[in-house]
Amino acid sequence: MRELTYAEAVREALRLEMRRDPSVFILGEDVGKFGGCFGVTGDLWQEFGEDRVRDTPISETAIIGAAVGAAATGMRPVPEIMFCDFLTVCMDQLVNQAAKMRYMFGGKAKIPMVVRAPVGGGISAAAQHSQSLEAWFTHVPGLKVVMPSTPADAKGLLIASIRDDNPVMFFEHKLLYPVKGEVPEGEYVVPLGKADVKREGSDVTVVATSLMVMKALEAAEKLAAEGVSVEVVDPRTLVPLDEETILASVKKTGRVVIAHEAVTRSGFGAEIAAIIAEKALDYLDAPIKRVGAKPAPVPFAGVLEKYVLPGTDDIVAAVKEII
Amino acid sequence: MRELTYAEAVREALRLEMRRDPSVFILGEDVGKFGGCFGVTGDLWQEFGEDRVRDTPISETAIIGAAVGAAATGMRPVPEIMFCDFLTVCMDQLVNQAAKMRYMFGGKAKIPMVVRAPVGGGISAAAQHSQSLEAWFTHVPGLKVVMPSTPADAKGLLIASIRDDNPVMFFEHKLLYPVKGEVPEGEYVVPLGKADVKREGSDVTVVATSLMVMKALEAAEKLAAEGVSVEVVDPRTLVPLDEETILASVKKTGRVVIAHEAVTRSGFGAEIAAIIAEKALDYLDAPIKRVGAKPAPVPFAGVLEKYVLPGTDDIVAAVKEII
Amino acid sequence: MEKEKLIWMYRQMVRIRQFETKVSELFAQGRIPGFVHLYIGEEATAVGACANLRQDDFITSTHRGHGHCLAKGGDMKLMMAELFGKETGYCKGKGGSMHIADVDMGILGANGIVGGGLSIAPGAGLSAKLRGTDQVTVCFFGDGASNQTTFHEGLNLASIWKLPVIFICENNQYGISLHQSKHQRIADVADRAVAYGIPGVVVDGNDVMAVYEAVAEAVKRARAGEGPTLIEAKTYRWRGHFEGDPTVYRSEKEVQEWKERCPIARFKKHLLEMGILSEADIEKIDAEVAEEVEAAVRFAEESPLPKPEEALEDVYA
Amino acid sequence: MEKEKLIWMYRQMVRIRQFETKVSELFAQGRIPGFVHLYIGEEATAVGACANLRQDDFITSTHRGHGHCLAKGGDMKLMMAELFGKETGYCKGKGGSMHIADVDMGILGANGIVGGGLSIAPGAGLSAKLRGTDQVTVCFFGDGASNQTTFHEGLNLASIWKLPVIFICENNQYGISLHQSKHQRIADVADRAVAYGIPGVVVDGNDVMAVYEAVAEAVKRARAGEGPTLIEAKTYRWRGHFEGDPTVYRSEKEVQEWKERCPIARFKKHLLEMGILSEADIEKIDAEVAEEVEAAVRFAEESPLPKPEEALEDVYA
Ligand SMILES: Cc1ncc(C[n+]2csc(CCOP(=O)(O)OP(=O)(O)O)c2C)c(N)n1
Ligand SMILES: Cc1ncc(C[n+]2csc(CCOP(=O)(O)OP(=O)(O)O)c2C)c(N)n1
Ligand SMILES: [Mg+2]
Ligand SMILES: [Mg+2]
Repeated sequence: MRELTYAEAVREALRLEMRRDPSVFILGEDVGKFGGCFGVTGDLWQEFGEDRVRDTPISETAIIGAAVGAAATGMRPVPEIMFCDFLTVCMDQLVNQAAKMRYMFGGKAKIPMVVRAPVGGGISAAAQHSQSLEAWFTHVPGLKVVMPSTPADAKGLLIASIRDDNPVMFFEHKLLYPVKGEVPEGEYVVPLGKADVKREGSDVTVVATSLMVMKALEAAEKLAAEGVSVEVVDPRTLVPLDEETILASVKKTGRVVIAHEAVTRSGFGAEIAAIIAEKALDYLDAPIKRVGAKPAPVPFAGVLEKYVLPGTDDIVAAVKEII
Repeated sequence: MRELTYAEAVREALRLEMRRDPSVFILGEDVGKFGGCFGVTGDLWQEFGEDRVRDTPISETAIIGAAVGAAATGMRPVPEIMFCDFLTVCMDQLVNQAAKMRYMFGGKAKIPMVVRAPVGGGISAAAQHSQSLEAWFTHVPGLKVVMPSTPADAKGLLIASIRDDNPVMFFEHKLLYPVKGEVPEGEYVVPLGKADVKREGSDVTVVATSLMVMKALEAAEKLAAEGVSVEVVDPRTLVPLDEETILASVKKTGRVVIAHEAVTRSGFGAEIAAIIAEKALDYLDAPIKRVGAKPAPVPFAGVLEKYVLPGTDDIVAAVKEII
Repeated sequence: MEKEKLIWMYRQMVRIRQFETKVSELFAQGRIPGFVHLYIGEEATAVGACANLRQDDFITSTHRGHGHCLAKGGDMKLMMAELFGKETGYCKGKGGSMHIADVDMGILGANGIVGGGLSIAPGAGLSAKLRGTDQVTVCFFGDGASNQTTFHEGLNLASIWKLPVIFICENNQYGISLHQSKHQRIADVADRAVAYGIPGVVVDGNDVMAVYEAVAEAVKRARAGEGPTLIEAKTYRWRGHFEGDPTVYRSEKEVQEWKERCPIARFKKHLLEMGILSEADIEKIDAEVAEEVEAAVRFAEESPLPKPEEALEDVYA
Repeated sequence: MEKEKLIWMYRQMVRIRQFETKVSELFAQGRIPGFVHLYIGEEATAVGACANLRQDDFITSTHRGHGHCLAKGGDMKLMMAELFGKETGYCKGKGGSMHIADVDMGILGANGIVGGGLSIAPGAGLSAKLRGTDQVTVCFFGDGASNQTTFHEGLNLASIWKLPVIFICENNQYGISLHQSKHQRIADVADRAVAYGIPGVVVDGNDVMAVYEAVAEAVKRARAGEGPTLIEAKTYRWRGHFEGDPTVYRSEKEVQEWKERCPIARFKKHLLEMGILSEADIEKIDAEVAEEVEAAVRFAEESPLPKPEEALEDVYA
């Protein structure tokens, strides 16, 4: 199969859906001729023009507000927020408007929109450009939350998200953008709410999201060399969450490490741990371990950033603690 | 001891600290002559004048921004946000500015400010005026998060928060405002980071926050009548969290229910469950249960609201499931 | 203007007044829960504005939204049932006063967040533009809301993209307890239009014809693709900010002065003078509306409560 | 103005230019990580503004903050070390270019959030007012930032409370790739002062004396308790938005035209003509500054990296 980078896969999904459905359009800062801060929208502006690949002022509140208003009146906007850190500037539009309108109106509206935003550190961009804030949105009924870890998932999940009639938060990882992988051509839909077992194993389950899936696979490789068989489960969508696949894996292995790049405290790993501790406690042969960012903002200097953010070795170490 | 309502206790703490320290001041919407939307600031405007009890425009971004700027330059602002739901409008000021300034500047600033905001439902105020969003802030290194459940704690913790050199999110529950309790006179400080065992028991631990502490105590009373001995632990501050007291209780009882009013999914209960599942797994005799709001925005009609929000009976039921 | 339209306008104002007077009573009796913000005294603004709109045009409303909803064609029965928290209400009891909406009628919802509509309205305008229709969107908001983040970003966006949005500031001089003079240093919110290079117009918000004409002009511009207008309607709320507000922040005298400028009395006089309505016609309208309100209350009272489990429906499509 | 001050101003501009030219080289060599936004071409604005300030006055800065920091008295060595991510840097390597701060010098930080400073600056102003000092706060921000939420709420707050804040919009005509004409429908950001009832002034941001004078006036007003001023300095950034930006959105011709209006060359000419500096003096200053920059690089290079575990310090006080 032909290979695409993760960024190209996202762009392909956007292109296909925009060709297919005239109500789909993009808006955001520098998404037009500039092609997006991380180059994701690329040449879409050339194909679809400035009406449908719409450069906005630096006004996140207005971007998401406009998306909500457009979605409520028949369009399918796909706003891009340049860094997920800037979602702080439009939380009201996301949480009190987009997420709740349908419900508050007694089911008499739909808000089909997909907010794309990159998460993550690793490029010395410091505390205001390196966060992973997905957990906040999983706490908000009415929003769906998607976090692809591979180019193929990025394409398939984005198409599914755009076709979904709800507001979807779609988090891409900056460090994944250049990563290549096989991606099916044409229409390729990965349904929301289906986890993917990225590697099968029998001794311990690692539930990982986004970039940490890659790191978990690396860790699994290392551990395999030491005779430890690791199963890597990628939930892919946090809301809706495929509890079944996660629980089945944990019941099989009896041990679990949960890994995400977000700050460990109150990250989505806590939710997964809590679900396991309620629904599969009897199957556990060891404490539930979490691997995430240490309790600090993301620092600038590489040596500090590396210390704060979780990596392959942290996953290896966590697995070793419980086997 | 004399009794005060929770609202009066908050006001007393504000009054004492404002008398003691001229750098303490209040700002917010209708906090002046009007006395605050829930009457909490009351007559402080009469005593301290409009400079120190400062009415603001309906500009949450500016309110918190002004607090950050004032705190960084020698003041101790205590902004009030009328409903915690409106924190969505000033997340950037809280999360990217207040929480991170000290760290980003290499420790060369301090931001002593306390953001007071009421949480919770129960008054048919519907989806945009009834949330409990504390979990978001516990995910943000640099912020402290406080949630008093009694008038005495409200006073003691608020004084401690105002004296703290960090940004503190101080969440009060609307339904607690009229609740009375004994409150020590004069200087009374409850240190941040100390949980309180509100009732001792031996069969099961209920870790509860804010209004749910009252409900947990009611549940404990009911269960006592059925011969079940419930220990109620109130963390009081979520960040810093007194893990020790929680773990000690769980190790003693072997069973735990975690109760908060926020949506269960990704609420702070998940974090507490995850900590227990990592650090006290071997002591658990039953699955960890969580009691929280069901996965929906808070609806308007009483009958619906009651269904979505957790109550005493939900705690009783959860306890019964694991004993 | 045609006679029918004038009479329609008068009737709408009376409907809002009577509906809300009843809501106020019901609230005092404890039969309506939650927060209720009444529009009494401001009727001319909603009616004068919405008299320019087609059913497929949009409005965004505020926490003080009953008037907008009725004027845009909302159903009084469904509104009242919603205020009662009944299954038959506009939102099946999930929304209440602050979230009444009727998307089919172009009513994109009341909003509990001050300034909420100011970010959404440009989106509805953008949608019309992208879909190639000539629908317009009217965005109602208060003087207090004109200091919110959304005002600035919303007007800027609408102005650069020439969106068909009419921004109507209902300047009733207070944001809860804070007088305008303490929340902004300008006398006319309309002056802020300069910041976006769009027209700004001040109008007497208690004069339904004046509002009608200012909005007519703005709607014409919007439909012609000439972009947004900011209209400021000077008016006053007779009741407290919410029902139960002791209104310590204003004088009885001030309230009385504004009551003397009642938009309904004024328009009635005009219609009587013009011979468009007779005293008898007026009485008939009043009586018909009174009956409509009673019917709405009966409908609400007789409707069933939602079933608790329904609380978990409608979260996702 | 005294001769010393003029020379100081010239030297500051040269310091900024040379510092950043070096940073640009170091970035290209991969010796400085992260995002770097250079101020080259805009030096007159920071210097003209800060020439009015005392050490105990405050500034809030932006992502493009090196110029502000140097002009307000920041230490070049500590800045360079911070850019290198070293232990000895202003922020111990925790902040980098976007977060350099020196609270003791009144530098309340660069800011990675566009418009971030616009909400903080009024707070510093309020603090001065409450503490009864006559300190002023200068808030730098871009044309793009003038469309942010914080611009509106910040200016409104400062205006109603008459806070001693000088808002300086550095209009370099682009927010990343978007030209001003596409992000707002007005030509002069200063026109937005009308919305807050405060003075709005346009000034040539490449003319350090013009900036100085406009800010002097605003500072006088602010210290006298007369409230904020909005000053717009028209200028241009020579480099891409960040180092590495291919700048597809503007023409080489446009860049050249602006380079011809170099603020340093212009001021140099002025000083030479006035006989305040000779060619020899100029060369001496250039050489001294070059040495200062080299020393800063050496300092940065020779400084140790922070220890990994220190990453968990400084989160709380
Ligand atoms: C973001 C936000 N802040 C504060 C409130 C609380 N609040 C509700 S209505 C109101 C006053 C609004 O004033 P204005 O915009 O003038 O409208 P009016 O009530 O006068 O019609 C306030 C402060 C809110 N609902 N949302
Ligand atoms: C809230 C927010 N949105 C977007 C960005 C990304 N960003 C960084 S700088 C910039 C452009 C800022 O333009 P302007 O304010 O004109 O300043 P300039 O870069 O031209 O100096 C953008 C969009 C950001 N850092 N913060
Ligand atoms: Mg008002
Ligand atoms: Mg710019």
